[in-house]
Amino acid sequence: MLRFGLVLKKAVQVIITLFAVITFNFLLFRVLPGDPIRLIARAGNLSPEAISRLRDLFGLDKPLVTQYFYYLRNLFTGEFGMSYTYRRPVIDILQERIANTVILLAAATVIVVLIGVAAGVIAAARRGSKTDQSLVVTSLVFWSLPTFWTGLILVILLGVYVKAFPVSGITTPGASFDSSFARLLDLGKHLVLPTITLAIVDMGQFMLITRSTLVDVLTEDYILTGKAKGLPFRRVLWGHAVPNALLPIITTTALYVSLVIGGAIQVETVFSWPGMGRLMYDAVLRRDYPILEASFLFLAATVILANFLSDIMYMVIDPRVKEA
Amino acid sequence: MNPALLSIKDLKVYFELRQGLPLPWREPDVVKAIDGVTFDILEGEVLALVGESGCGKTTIGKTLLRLIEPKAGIIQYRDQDLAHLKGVSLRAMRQKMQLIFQDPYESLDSRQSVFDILAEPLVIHQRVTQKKDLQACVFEALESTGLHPAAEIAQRYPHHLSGGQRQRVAIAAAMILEPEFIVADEPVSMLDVSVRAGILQLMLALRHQKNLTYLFITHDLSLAWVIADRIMVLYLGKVIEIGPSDRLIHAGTHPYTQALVSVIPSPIPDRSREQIILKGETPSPVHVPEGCRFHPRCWKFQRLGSPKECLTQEPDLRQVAEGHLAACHFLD
Amino acid sequence: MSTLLDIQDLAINFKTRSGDVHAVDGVSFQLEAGKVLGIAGESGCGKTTTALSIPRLLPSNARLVRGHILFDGVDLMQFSEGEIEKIRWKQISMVFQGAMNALNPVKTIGAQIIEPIVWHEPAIARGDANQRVLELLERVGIPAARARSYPHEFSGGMRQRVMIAMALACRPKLIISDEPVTALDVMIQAQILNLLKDLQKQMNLAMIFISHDLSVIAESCDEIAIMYAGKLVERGSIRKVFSQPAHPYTQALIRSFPNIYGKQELIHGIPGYPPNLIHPPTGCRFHERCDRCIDICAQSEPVLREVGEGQIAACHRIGETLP
Amino acid sequence: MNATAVPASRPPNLWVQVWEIPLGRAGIILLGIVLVLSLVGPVVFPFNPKDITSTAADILQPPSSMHWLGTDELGRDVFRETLVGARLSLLVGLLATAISITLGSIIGLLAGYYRGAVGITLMRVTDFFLVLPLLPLIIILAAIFGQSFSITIMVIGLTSWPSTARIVRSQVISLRERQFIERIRSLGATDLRVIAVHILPNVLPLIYANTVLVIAGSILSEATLAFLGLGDPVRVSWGTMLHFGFVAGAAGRGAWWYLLPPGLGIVLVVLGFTLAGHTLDQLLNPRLREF
Repeated sequence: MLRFGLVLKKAVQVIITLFAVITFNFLLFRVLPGDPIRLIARAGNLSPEAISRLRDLFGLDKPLVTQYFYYLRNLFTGEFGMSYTYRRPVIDILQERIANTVILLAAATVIVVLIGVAAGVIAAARRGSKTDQSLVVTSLVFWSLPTFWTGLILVILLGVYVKAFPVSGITTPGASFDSSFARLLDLGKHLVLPTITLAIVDMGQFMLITRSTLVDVLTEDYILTGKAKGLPFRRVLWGHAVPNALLPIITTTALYVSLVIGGAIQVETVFSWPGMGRLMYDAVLRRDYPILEASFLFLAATVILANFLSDIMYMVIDPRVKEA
Repeated sequence: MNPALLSIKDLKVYFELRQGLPLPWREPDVVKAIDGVTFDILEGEVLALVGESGCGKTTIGKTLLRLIEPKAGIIQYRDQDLAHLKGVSLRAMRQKMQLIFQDPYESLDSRQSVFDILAEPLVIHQRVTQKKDLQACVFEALESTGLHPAAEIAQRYPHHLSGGQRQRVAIAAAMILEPEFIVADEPVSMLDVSVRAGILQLMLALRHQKNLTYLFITHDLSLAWVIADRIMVLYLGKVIEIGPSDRLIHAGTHPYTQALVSVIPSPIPDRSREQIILKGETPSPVHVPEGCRFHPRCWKFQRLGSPKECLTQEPDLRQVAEGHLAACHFLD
Repeated sequence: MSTLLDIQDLAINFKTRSGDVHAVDGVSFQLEAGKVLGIAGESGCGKTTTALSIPRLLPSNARLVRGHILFDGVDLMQFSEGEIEKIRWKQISMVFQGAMNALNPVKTIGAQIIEPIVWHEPAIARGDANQRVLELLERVGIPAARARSYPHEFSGGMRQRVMIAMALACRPKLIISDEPVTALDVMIQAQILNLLKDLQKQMNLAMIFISHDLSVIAESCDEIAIMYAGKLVERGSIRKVFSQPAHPYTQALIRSFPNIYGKQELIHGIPGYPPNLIHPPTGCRFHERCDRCIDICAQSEPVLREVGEGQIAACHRIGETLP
Repeated sequence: MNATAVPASRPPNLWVQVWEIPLGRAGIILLGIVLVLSLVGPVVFPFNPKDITSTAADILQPPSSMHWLGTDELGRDVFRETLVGARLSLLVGLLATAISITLGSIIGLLAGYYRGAVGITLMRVTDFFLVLPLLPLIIILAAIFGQSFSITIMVIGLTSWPSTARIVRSQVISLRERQFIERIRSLGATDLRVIAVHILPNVLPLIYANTVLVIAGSILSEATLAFLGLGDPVRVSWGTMLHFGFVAGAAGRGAWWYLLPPGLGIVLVVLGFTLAGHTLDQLLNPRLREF
């Protein structure tokens, strides 16, 4: 069912795209703003020895093409340079932060996909009803919310006035836990508000896409065939319509990864969640370019791989895929 | 017999199918849509091109109008070779040849009024410069295709018209440049049966008034029989039989033609007629069978005990009677 | 012979933005078990609406104005949704136009054929159901191994065979075929028509066969009903209606098809265009396009009258001697 | 259908159709209110950014008869600040959209119409920018090029075009396969004529709908950028208000009056555009239309 040639073709495209991103990133940080040394090894925080070591590592006194090959070599050895603010290798800092972001995004994604798709199916199945209309309006309102502001309002409502959940960080500072369960519970409490924020803002899109795809699918002839077979509507809906609507939903999920990364930056900023997003925010404020550069590359690669995965899933689910 | 308006010699149209990685050592699959056809279209005649879907009939029509690029062959139009025309001379030739499409819901721009649809060819070729003349031309074209009152119809948009009216507008737009040669690609198959006759009558009347030549593409042999002077039958990108229409229907010699004619449904029910039902379906034009391309489905081939010629040798068109040719090793 | 289906005075409207479309208005006919009835007419004449109304599959903007549909003596219009679901496919199945879309593109054809079997016969063993799917495929000329293929892997003609196998899955009493050979090439069309005819005889099925193509109906049905603008205008045996058509519309429609066994002349048409069914014409709905129209035709609606043995037609001028 | 009974007319104006649908009407009304407030508001209630107090008693004060929506971290009137902030948010949204839509439409038209090297190259470039995560990209560009009003506009405009280009491209690809385009080409029309007279008018409604949605997105992007500290520090927009509010710890101190008004402003404007855009989208996709 899965055609090897097609997967290979997609994989080649992904590799080309990755190289394009790497090159784009390289040029952006080296050619455009003028003095590369100012950006790569901004003086002030670093010792002269450290600067000259970076200069050698990135070949900063060599021509641009040579620099590019140095850059590629460094990437493959995991060398992203030094952070100005933390004075540590960027790769180490990223490694500490990634897990925290993944936890947050995973929690939010599960909620977004499950509730968003379910709401979309309900709305499409009762198209034109009061339920449908209120779901559509709710989704459009959710879609219009700025993520960071939603976070701020939740902080005020549930954090400050109600004091239901902690509003900052990933663990209670200075707390000691008797068991790993207590530690998990503490993490869970900290997760609630950031997750709700992300879920609210991104759920609308899923619901709307699911709904419009399904409304489209429900006009197809094979839906009539299903009804003619004597199947009750819910069987036609879940057995025939939803499997066909899944395909666009998978594509949406890949686009959603790009969106949710943007959301993570905002949410982590608001809730001081020590992940990649908060790292980027801090790096922006301090103009810590090595961190920004590496984070951007990492996030772009994540989105590209997510797209690749969705393409593969599409091929698995849709028997019709022949040509990419 | 009239002289030929178009002479087509060994015309080939191939399409490449691309799948997977474009690796240099991998030969792309080639669809041989038109695989070497030779025929004439005589001045003033209606030549019907019939065959099943995928036989290449629409491709021939569009290639003659240079909407599809031929891979090889000559398209001689009077004394010019259309296959190699370019630029200005091609644009000039386009005025002499027009296309009428199958689907009148699709072939008109829904954002243009009928007036704009009809005026556009004149504007493109700068035939008319005065606004008043433009209006006169458009109204005349509408009247001549039976769309009255012209002034009112001209203001309408296609969605205000019925299928038959739209097809009349499409015909008027094709006629407004006073062409000589028309390719009509299934012009009535999307229309309700009761309005088909009107469109066909209009096309035939215009043929006499304006001395037109038609290539009439259809899947319907019985329709070809009533409208065309000659019928040409295609199978998998090859001409397998060509001849005067009544002869072809009632005295067709190629086993494929005979089978097609035998299954034409008739509005006068007669269950005693014998049908020749071919097994299976037309093979893909990517993998054309060796020898005679029809042999895997040929009833005569089976009846004659699989003769070797059919397996190894592609039959050429041979004369059966005056103006009647067929490509089979075992003609009656 | 017993009457399997008895449609009485059926009238159906569609709600649209521009007003109610009177799609079917006062249609009645009967179908005996084991017989094939053809319904013919141009697009918009109400033939598909009539057919879909039998298993109550009309879209939600359709409204039954009046009428009864008696199937095996019981009125389907009185059934609840749950009751009608038990009738669908088990008793009345359908063959839709063979285009891609009537089959679900992401399910194998085997899965689609077995679906109604296990749904309507929950007691059946899985192995028996599978066995039946393979027999059905064999019966319509598809190798059993292809049960695991998807619809897009079949040609148009093969998909139509799948559709037919599916329609037979629950051994229904009535099959409604809506334009089953439209958009197929003549040779494939002949193959499918023969297959349908053979199966109908072998299994003694009753069938409603809808087509815009009179020639196809002439070749495959016992009786024919001709519809125009939501009205039944003529009904009778194939032989009678085609040899002595009584209604001017029937006559004109027959002349609209070329007949290679007759005279080689250009087909005749009908002047004008089918009417708008939001505001249907007064009197006889065909009078504006009829070459035999007289004053009364625009004023009063003709009723169906017997014109010959088992042949009825609705025209004011029946009985007059033809000029 | 009897053709003479139908009046000859173009299909009704798209905006009239949007107005006839409740959701669309709500969107247009919302936008009208915000537009009037942003234009008239600051004239009636002028805001002076330099009106800073140093007394702690005036900082982050809750609403009172003096300050209807309280004061900000510098003791300025939040109500007046919100009114004037609307102007910048709207302006950035509109100008960035102008860049984005122009670029996206042109690239989409060319990429869809020309199938050869031009089309493929443009398509690859579009797809490339489409997979880059938008917010990180905007952040990086703003961080590199600096913080100013015009850079914000450029950055948002130059990063948000790919979605428009892709939508336009796929529409053009399906259009150019349509028979009426083939018919026009067979008449001998030039590419320019085919694109300008036949393709463009047919994709224009789609571009309208997309424009409305892109404005909503641009306003959100501007607010987010400003919130993250990458806005123009000398001008007041809703985003910068929220930034300074956040940095000053307004949330932790429960100063809802400082965070609510600019945020609600954003939500209302974006919702207005989203409702209108969603309605347009529904109108243009006939399969989603209610009968």
